[in-house]
Amino acid sequence: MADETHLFEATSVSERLAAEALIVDVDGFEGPLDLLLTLARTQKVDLRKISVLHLAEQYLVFVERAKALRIELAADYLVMAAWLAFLKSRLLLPPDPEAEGPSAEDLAAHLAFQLERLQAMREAAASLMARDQLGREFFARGEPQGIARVRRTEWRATLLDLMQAYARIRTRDEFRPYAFDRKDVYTLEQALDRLRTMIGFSGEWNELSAYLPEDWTADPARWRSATAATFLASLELAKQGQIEIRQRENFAPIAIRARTEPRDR
Amino acid sequence: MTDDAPLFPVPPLAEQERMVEAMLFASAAPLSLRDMERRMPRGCDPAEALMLLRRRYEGRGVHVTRVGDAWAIRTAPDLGHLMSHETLEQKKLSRAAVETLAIIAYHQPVTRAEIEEIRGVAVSRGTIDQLLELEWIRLGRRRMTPGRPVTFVVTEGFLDHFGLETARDLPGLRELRAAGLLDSKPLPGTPGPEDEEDEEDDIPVGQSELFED
Amino acid sequence: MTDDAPLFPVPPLAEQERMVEAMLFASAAPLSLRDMERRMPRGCDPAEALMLLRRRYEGRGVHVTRVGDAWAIRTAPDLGHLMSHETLEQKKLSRAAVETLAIIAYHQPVTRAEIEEIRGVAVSRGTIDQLLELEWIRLGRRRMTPGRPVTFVVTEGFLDHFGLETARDLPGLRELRAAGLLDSKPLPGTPGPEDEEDEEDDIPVGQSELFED
Repeated sequence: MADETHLFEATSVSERLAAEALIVDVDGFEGPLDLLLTLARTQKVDLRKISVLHLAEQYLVFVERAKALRIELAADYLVMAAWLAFLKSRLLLPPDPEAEGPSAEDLAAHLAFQLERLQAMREAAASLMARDQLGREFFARGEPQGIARVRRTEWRATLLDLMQAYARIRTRDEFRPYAFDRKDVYTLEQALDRLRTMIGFSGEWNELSAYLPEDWTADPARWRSATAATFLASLELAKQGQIEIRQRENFAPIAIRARTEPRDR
Repeated sequence: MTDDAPLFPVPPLAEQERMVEAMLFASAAPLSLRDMERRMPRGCDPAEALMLLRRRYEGRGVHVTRVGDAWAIRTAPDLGHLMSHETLEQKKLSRAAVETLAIIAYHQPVTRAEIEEIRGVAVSRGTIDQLLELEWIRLGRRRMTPGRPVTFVVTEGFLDHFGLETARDLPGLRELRAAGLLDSKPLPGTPGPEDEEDEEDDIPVGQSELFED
Repeated sequence: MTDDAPLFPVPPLAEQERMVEAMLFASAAPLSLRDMERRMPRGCDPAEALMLLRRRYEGRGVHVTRVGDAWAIRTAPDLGHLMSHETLEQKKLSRAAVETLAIIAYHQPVTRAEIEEIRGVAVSRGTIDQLLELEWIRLGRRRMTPGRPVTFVVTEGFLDHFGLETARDLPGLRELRAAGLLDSKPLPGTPGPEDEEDEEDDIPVGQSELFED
């Protein structure tokens, strides 16, 4: 083939080296389209004005050459070679008006489009990667607050906590242990003791208020506490079956007396 | 919530600007206007505050940048050399990965078959995985064609990484489209996997649906 | 290096301010002036640039704050509420831990035995471990006394967390009382475990050792 010279009898050393690289580096091509694009570039014309016929011939030469050098070509290279051989023959023959399907020119135009599109995407990829990139030319916040801490336990203490804690320790001796002030509280135990002792002397109904200790009736707070405790004590004794409780109507005085007969169980 | 009137007086715009500033500084990831609005007192308008803030940081060491529907503060690119300490060793992407990424960005939403058609070779599983892992691409809507193939689209993280305000700002996008190089043209005579008219309609949809969720 | 004259003209101060701004923003940890100077072109004066920057951020949504010997950009304290909804799962430090931390902060360098003496109860291993893990305290120099016990000091992280520039900024007992944080006067005739005047004197001693290594 005459065209063989184009690729393999290149004039300059660098072109020859490039041509050899094509052969040696056949695995370096990402498929037939990639190879075609590389070959198309050797035409040194705008991809839009590429000669598909010429390109098909270049490709076929390449494949022949690879076979001669016993380089194993993947199946898709051979499929492409067959298709390009078909395309080449169609392009060389005058168009057959009877032929079905797309014309050879349509097929050639589509191949040219594919090459141009692949080339365009490669350039787009290159310009994308040439952009300033996050973490390379420009940077995000190095120490994000908040979001980065989401989903983990964060132990918190404020300055106020710290100062108060310190103050607490350093002034501990100024405080006495906290205890509820019982001065004005008449306990249930006291009331029970008093009631148990007094009830034995009385078989009559007596108002509950009569059982309050004398010195707990003057002060209202003490009176309330003693009344509540005594009432509770009476309920407790009633539950134990030791006394009976009576109240004639709502809010009427409550009266109690000792139970004489044991409660039937 | 039936009451529209805010319970407390709306903070003055200068105060809203401070709030937006604090939120954007605190976050490494871009924040949407909705994110900001949710965190601000009722009645605030982060969009307006944001414009003030953006102008304030013009020419400074850090900028307020738009990332899709969100906003972030990023250092000025000309000062990158000072941040060599912060530079993360980035795994070099293979040529296949870079090209696949570009094809997804410019053709989105795009199916795997279409990517292979454009590159002329099969797309290895690892390439897609790597891009998914980087969170630069994600699955888009399934294509309404036989087999309902999945599509791929680029993410907000992609825009953020490459400093793009929107996917429409991809370099040379307009020229490529004008030259018809973003059209999907099946080989004449062989019915393409999908109808060409559909494809043309799809593209603007793809651009707008990019950040829908 | 014998030549003192910078090889390139020193960038104008406004430019240096931009650099400091970008570095503080992008850094994962507070930066000292030395850190900044090392990264900037020769002849730059980060201290002056920092002061300009600090002034610029006065009243803004974020501040340039000092953290020990270093500097960082932080959210303005009054805007902390905007950030709060992102911090999930906050637990209050136990009383034992807060007290131990307070004693270390006020008395550093301090040994475990001294902490126990001041608190009046044993300090559990877990409490110390937790504070170490939080990186609020670290081991200081061993005490030159029998047994050579280790001492504890607070860290930069502690200062950072509590918004203190130095541990010296912790108010003394007298100030605590003046601020109403202590409501009772010491009972006359019962001297505290230490004299109050000592307290004030104690702190500077510890201070000098605080960031020695």
